[in-house]
Amino acid sequence: MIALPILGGILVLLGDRASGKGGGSLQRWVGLLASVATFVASIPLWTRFDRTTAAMQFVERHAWIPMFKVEYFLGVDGFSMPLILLTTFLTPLVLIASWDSIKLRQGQYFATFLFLEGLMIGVFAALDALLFYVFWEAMLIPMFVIIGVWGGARRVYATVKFFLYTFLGSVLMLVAVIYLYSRAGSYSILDFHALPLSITEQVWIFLAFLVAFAVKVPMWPVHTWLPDAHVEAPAGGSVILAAILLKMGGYGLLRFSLPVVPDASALLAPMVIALSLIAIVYIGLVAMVQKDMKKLIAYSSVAHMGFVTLGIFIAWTIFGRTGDTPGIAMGITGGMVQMISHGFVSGALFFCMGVLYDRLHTREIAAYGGVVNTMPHFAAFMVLFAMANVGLPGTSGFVGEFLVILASLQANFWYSVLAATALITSAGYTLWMIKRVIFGAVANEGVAGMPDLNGREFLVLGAIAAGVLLLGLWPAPLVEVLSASVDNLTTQIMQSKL
Amino acid sequence: MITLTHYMALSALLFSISVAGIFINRKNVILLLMCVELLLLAVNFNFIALSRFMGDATGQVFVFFILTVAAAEAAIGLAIMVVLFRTRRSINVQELDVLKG
Amino acid sequence: MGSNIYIAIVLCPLLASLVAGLGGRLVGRSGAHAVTIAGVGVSFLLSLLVLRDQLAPGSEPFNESVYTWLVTDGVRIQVGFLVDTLTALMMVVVTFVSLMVHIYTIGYMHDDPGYQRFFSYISLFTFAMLMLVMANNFMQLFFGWEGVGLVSYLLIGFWYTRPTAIFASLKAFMINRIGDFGFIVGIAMVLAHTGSLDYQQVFAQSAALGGMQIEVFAGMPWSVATVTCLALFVGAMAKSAQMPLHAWLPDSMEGPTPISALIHAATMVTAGVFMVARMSPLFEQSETAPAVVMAIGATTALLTGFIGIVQNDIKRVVAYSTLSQLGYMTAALGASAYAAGIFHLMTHAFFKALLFLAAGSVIVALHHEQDMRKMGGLRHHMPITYWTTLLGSLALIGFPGFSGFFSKDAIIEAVGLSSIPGAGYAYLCLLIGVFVTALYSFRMFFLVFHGEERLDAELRGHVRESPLVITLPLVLLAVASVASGWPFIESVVFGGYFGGSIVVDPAHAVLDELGREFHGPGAFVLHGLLGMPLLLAAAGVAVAWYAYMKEPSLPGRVRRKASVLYTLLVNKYYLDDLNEKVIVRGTRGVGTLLWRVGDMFLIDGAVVNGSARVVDWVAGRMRRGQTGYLYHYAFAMVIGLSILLGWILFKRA
Amino acid sequence: MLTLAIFGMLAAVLVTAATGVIVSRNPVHAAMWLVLTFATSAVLWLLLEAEFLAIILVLVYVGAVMVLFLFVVMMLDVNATVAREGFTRYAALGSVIAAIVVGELLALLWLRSSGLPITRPLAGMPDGHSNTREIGLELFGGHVFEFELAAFLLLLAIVAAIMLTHRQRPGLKYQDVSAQVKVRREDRVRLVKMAAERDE
Repeated sequence: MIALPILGGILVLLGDRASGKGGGSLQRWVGLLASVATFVASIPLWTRFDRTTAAMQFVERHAWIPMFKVEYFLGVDGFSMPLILLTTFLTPLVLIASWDSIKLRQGQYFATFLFLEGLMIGVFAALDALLFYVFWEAMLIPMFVIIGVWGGARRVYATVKFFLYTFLGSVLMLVAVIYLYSRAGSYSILDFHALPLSITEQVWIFLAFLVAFAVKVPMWPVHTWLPDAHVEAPAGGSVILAAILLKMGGYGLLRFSLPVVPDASALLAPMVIALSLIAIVYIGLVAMVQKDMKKLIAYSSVAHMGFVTLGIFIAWTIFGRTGDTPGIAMGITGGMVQMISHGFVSGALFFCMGVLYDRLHTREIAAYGGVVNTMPHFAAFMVLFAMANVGLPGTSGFVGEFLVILASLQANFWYSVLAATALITSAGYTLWMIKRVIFGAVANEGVAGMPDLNGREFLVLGAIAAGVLLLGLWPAPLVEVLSASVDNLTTQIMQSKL
Repeated sequence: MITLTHYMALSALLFSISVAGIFINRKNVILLLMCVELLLLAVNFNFIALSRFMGDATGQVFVFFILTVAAAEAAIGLAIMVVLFRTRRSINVQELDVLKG
Repeated sequence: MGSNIYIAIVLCPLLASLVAGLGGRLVGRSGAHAVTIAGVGVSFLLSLLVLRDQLAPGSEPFNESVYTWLVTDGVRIQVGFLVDTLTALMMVVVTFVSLMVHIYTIGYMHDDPGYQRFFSYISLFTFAMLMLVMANNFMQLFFGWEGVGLVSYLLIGFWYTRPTAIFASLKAFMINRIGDFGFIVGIAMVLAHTGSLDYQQVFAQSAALGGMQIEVFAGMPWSVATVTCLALFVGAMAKSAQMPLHAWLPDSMEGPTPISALIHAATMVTAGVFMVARMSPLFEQSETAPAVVMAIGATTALLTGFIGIVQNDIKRVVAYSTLSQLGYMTAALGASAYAAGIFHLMTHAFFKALLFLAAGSVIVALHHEQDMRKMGGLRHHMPITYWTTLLGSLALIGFPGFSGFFSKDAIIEAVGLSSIPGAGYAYLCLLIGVFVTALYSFRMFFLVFHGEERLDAELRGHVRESPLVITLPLVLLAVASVASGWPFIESVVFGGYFGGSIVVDPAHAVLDELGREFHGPGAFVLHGLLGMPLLLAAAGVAVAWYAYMKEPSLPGRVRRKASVLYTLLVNKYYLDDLNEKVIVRGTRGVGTLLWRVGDMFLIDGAVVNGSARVVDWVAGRMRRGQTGYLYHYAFAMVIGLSILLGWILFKRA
Repeated sequence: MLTLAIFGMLAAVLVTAATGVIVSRNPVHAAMWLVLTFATSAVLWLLLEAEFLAIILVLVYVGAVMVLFLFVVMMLDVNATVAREGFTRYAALGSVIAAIVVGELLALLWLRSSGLPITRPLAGMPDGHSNTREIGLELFGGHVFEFELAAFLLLLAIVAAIMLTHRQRPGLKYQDVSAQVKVRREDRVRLVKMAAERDE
């Protein structure tokens, strides 16, 4: 399944060579076909997933570099499976959305996305730490290319910032992984989970991982690459960036930090919680004053991802306060659901930005106004996604926030209060943008001439809208998939490794 | 009698001369290449002397390979120089500063 | 009766809404109103059926889940329905008013291009409101809570090209969000201390909550019940527009009038009142919370009434009157007179919807003129509207025998009897409120329907009574406004109609006390005739008549005399300015500060780009060393070599 | 003693020749000095009983590489006076550094070798010993893969050298093989559909 999009990508790239400049259409179809095939191939992961066990499923294990016991070791559990599905679901949509809006080197663009998809699936499925690292780093390259080649005016600045930020983190992660290898004698993540470590070791490893994952999440104060990267990236790139790349940080925390170094996590949880709350409140305020739509949504992403880290790390405060585990699983579940939902919602919002940008070629909020008059269908979708971003019940955005807020009160009254301010701030920045972009009288000639959604865009937004509503109205299936892994993680993290 | 030390001292002398040659020659790439040949010669001296000292022919095999590589290096180095001369009408080392940071 | 009927009640409006909203040209304009009216109509009939069932002797509250929303951490959150007498009453009120508004809308929105969208929205609203009242758990309550907020947002901003409308919609949503913020914290408190979100399980443990303590601020243990209830009440304050979170409601009049009637008078704004009543088992556990509730309710009732006196926009007068009446309800809740509060909610729903629709009728007739100074003398042109408005106003001011009289008097009496802290203050506020209510109600009435015609020239002679689709709901609502008091007060307020759905601590049971003196509605009317409230109401009407009919120059003189007071009232106690200039601008200022200083200067400037600059500087220095000359490199190598050799030598030595 | 004398003499020649390489003004002279260096080295290697390598050195270096050098030097026509400019400026510093390096190397040699039997005279090989045979066995025994690699490297060097220096002169006619292979029928034959012409 990892191979499928990559092979497709190679095929598209070959097609690019063969057909020269003219023949973009065939490549696009090949690319789309490859991504759809990947999605179809990933569906059995959901249907044949055993919801009762936390063990890894669909395991695939081959020796890779025997000398260092590096293995090609793949498998999924309740955490990774939904994220893989999210990836395979969104990639075809990104390709469809980029059908016409990318003019330059279409074949290569499609190929890059397919590579990226394969690598992202690899990150989520890898159970060998070195393999994880390889996918993790390799993924930077297509993203770098996407922003750097098809990006906006300041793309070089943005790509370099993006690359350096993420690289800084991942280098530390590599150090931690190698250290763990030297202790455990293998790169298998499952072996890491069982490895006893002293508290000093744990703290260092935790910090190394934290830097890597916090950059990706991104947590305050290492978030500033995100707005720049988003602003400069093409619409499709922003979608993937927001919808999936950010999830890797959260996923990494769940996969590495918590189970591998539970005691250090416990020790440093207050710090992470503080950073999460700062992200929620501070970034919420910052988002309110943005003039650039993409920047606004990027900041809102940071604030929303704050819920993920908050939901995960309140576990120890709860445990410390009550000596018991009420709300821990709820917090982690909330964090996971929030990640999936944010994938849909922010992805959709970036799609919307892409739709607007295709028509008017600016991202300034001030350049729009009264879009609803000329694009009623689009406006309906946009309002829907904005509401999901605000966290309105019935949309997916609500579920995660709701669970995290509920769980965080188990930890501390004020955590909950601060987290709940997001209800106000998110409504503030999102609706303020909606008010100025969508509503009002037609602001200028440009807006007056904007055509409504075409069938292609309608399909993409409709598909995501369906996902958003389904997840909001009936999150039980998703939660069910998560539950075994969450319970397992809860017991894992409550066992001291000292 | 001649001992290993003799040869190694000779080699050291040769080596230093070639090193000095490399940085006192600022005008001519050909001379630099010649100095490199000298350097390799000094190394070869050590190899052969030690090979005799240890009574192991592997050292001489190495010299053989070094000669091979040196020959290849000379060929390509000269070729590069010819190209260089064609494009810049000069092989003056002082004018070759495109590596400058 | 299975749960199917409840599902049907909820889903009919939803389906109708989807058909009308998404059907587009397939459905058409008439299709849209037909299908939505049918949907709401079915809901209304089924709700009546449910009410009958609940009234049947020996009937049990229905409590069943439809499906499991999610299960996590042992907490099972479900979507389901709890239907008891309280719910059934609310269902009937909601669906009835909604049905009336649907019919009315056919006439009111006749020429609007967003006709179908409008029907879709109001049906969607009905769905959300029903979800809210029928919920059997906090999650679903919150769902409905935010759902009605969303529709309210969409409907206030319905005329999206008007800057004022979209501003008002944003404001409404934001203030409601502040409420939701408190609400969700309250829900989290509930979950944290009872381990469940299901009403039944939570209420079963409510007694324990009163005993638990939580240190919100270190060293100050508060009762869990108090904190929870106050948090929940913040939600109710926003939704039911209590001071200081009331500012959105007058602005919401930017929406079409049917919406003002349905959402911003009859149903949605009463959700807060309903919620507090629903949560009565929790509120009864707290000492502080009811006092706060009562004080805020009474203050709102009085202060917003004052503002109503100086408004010139017909809809705004009604809006402020709504605020004031909501204050009455809230005060009743605070006095533990939940039944009276709900009763007033019901009667108010009828007569306030009536007043709004009547105002709408006037507005339509005058081609969307809303300024009362440009009305007058409409009595002759619009008889049906005139009479229904009169009935509605009488009900509003509590004229004996009308519905408003029973509910409002019950509240005033109950507050008067209450012994919790602040009850005296509240009683005083409410009494003055009666006078104020009468004053602004009849000021509006006289200005609009009596006196000389101050219409714009081109309108003169074109004013005529509205069509049947508008007048029919007026008449039906008028009947309800007049008649919904007398037959029901006994059972609803005093007769234990609510049974188990409302819990009152015996120490606060003012209604029981009141009930002991209650000898039938006739006696209640007689008692009312002698009471203080009626005198005050009569005084209010008299002042209004004198000032606006007899001596029209009087208001101007008063205005000049008390100019400070007048300015204060016209500017709504400067609360809007506080919101906009201080809170909103302050928040944005903080945001800008954090962005510019925090993100751009400190993080990006100092840390990110700063480290880049350091690297750049070092690299710049280093670059000098890279001359590009081969011999320099060779020289460096040799130097390095000699140093290395020297080091090895030194080490040996 | 005789060998030592011969060694001393040869060493002196070697050092002189090497110095000659680096100080001569004329590149041709430098190349000639280099030939002398190589030849002397070959003799020294013979003294070390490394006959095969000594012969190879003469054949390959003196015979081939140095000729190449001379070709290039003559081909490029470098201005000799310019090429020597500034020589004296660096000569002093260069000699000092070189002297330091030599001193250090010798000192190191001296210090490090204490206790090792390196001052022992090198043992002569037994009669009938064939250095060539020994190297051959070593080369084709354990190092055959490396040998192949070296062969490939040489091939690569040849190709690379040709690629680098080969240039296409305008006006020269040559075959473009790839163009010949790529050609398709459509490029050469044009099929024209036309009505049959009637014989008048």
